[in-house]
Amino acid sequence: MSAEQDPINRFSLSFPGLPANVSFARATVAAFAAQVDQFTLEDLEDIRIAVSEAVSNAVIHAYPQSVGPVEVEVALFPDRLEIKVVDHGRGIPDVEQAKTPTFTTLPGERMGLGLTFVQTYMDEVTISSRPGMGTTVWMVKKLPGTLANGGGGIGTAVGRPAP
Amino acid sequence: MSAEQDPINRFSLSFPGLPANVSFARATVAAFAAQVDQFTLEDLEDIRIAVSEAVSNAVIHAYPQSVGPVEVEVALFPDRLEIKVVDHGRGIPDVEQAKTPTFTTLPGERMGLGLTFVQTYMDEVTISSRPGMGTTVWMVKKLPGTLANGGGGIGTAVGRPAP
Amino acid sequence: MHDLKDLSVSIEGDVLLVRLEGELDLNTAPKFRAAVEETIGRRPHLLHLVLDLTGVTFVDSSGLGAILGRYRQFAERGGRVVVIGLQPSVRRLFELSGLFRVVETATSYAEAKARLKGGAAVER
Amino acid sequence: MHDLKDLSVSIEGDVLLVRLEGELDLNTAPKFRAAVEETIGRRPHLLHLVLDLTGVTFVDSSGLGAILGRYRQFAERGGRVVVIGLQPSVRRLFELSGLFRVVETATSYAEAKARLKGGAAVER
Ligand SMILES: Nc1ncnc2c1ncn2[C@@H]1O[C@H](COP(=O)(O)OP(=O)(O)O)[C@@H](O)[C@H]1O
Ligand SMILES: Nc1ncnc2c1ncn2[C@@H]1O[C@H](COP(=O)(O)OP(=O)(O)O)[C@@H](O)[C@H]1O
Repeated sequence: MSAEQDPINRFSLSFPGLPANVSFARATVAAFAAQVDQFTLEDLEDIRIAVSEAVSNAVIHAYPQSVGPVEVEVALFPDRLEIKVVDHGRGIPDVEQAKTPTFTTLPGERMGLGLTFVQTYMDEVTISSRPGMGTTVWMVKKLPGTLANGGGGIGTAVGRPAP
Repeated sequence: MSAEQDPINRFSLSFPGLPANVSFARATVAAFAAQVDQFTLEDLEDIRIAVSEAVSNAVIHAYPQSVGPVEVEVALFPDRLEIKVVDHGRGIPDVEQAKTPTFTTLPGERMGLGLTFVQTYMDEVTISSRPGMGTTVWMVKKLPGTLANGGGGIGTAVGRPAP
Repeated sequence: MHDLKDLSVSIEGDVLLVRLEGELDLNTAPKFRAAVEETIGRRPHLLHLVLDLTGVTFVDSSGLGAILGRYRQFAERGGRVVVIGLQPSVRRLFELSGLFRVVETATSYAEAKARLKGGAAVER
Repeated sequence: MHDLKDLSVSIEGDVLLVRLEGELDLNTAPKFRAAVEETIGRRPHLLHLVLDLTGVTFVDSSGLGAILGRYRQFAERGGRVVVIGLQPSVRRLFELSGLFRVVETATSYAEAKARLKGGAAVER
């Protein structure tokens, strides 16, 4: 991964985990991502869904009894858009289990598909969590048509000149 | 001013002062402000212009030779939307002079109307600046039809129960 | 953030028609749920739900969950749920989630009603 | 942030017609300026500018400054600037800034050309 280069552009957003802020968060990330000409409307839709799922999880799972802070950090690189959704809530005891389709700890009307959608719609996803400390969902959407898209591994990154 | 109550909702946004982020910033604030049913389309347009001017100033005046960080903080109260645009740049030596219509230190194609528009389109504006330390433009748009609109002073705030 | 711009409910025989406009997510799903529950609560004759999503531009897993929840409610009464007006991006999500295994689709309200009158559930 | 969605330039006699679409601000004003300068640079016969803002949904003081800058450029050549298609929110800003003191308006391109052919500047 070419994580050490400087991003072309970036932003960070923080807000209280209120249900009304889920649409605000996805609209903000989509407005930022729209600066990337290479993204298709479907890419933007994928990003909207992934952000919506990760932020919804922070709102309902991370802070089940209260309204806690949620942070969204987005960085645009020449070959990819990186999005991080961070909470400081309850944490996930077993991340592998949480990622399983239909697994949910809140049966009712939750489908257990949020993290599945995140993984389906984004190109790379890493979820790190510490019980009692919070959760970070880190996800990447590659820019269509860039060298690194479709499998350029570490070799590609090393070979790329700094911007 | 009823500044001590907790906001109903809020966000803070930070980004590098690139020209492309001016539209991103005003779109984000407008998306947040749109949750307020009482705001008319004209109110939202006023907010968009004021944010655009304050962020543009941070981009071109605060960091004339570089790209520095810009922060936008927005808080929604029952009677008003407060917006703060903060930079850590050059600062303004004489704020009163800067607020004068047509005053500009960058003649070329600047009209010297940015801070004039901010004052025209928002209900309250306070600009604080320290040369070499940065500038904060604090502005308020009152919600139409709220008690405090049109002059409810400290009495109104004291009389209001906590949310 | 007016993400559910409109929600309208109408009744025709044993069919409840709900039209949504805007976005169906964590914030708006409870409004959809409450509107349906309020309407069917004292109307045990309402057997089927037709859900018109023509004006819905965004759905995520919280929105799907609310639709599945309504399916369960109507299934308990022995009824069915038909969705009309699926936008391509929403259709994609329905497919991915497997919601089509329980929720039927039709191209119009007339077709939805004809199906429900016919009484035959689609092949699963 | 595709805030200037389109910019098209056409020439008819001594009139340059520029059509903008999107938002005219700090980020996009330089593109507008560059397009005009590139076009008129080697065409000293271009005397007047008609600026079609029908598709422009947002202008701020940076955008106004870019329009005023073009006015100065054409005034230097002895020409004029006519703006058409002003949306209400943009008109409000023109009024507030006093830009109407130098920039004329017309309701269509035809009217703008007729005015410029007539040769008489509006009363100031
Ligand atoms: N940010 C988070 N904080 C705490 N727990 C989480 C978080 N995100 C997900 N989880 C846990 O992972 C489970 C699966 O999440 P997900 O796939 O999004 O489905 P759902 O939200 O429908 O439960 C959740 O039920 C919850 O227990
Ligand atoms: N954030 C800022 N940092 C430093 N100087 C500023 C800032 N904002 C405004 N100024 C100063 O105030 C002047 C007037 O600002 P304004 O009314 O917005 O007009 P303009 O941007 O067209 O110059 C600017 O020319 C600049 O000298």
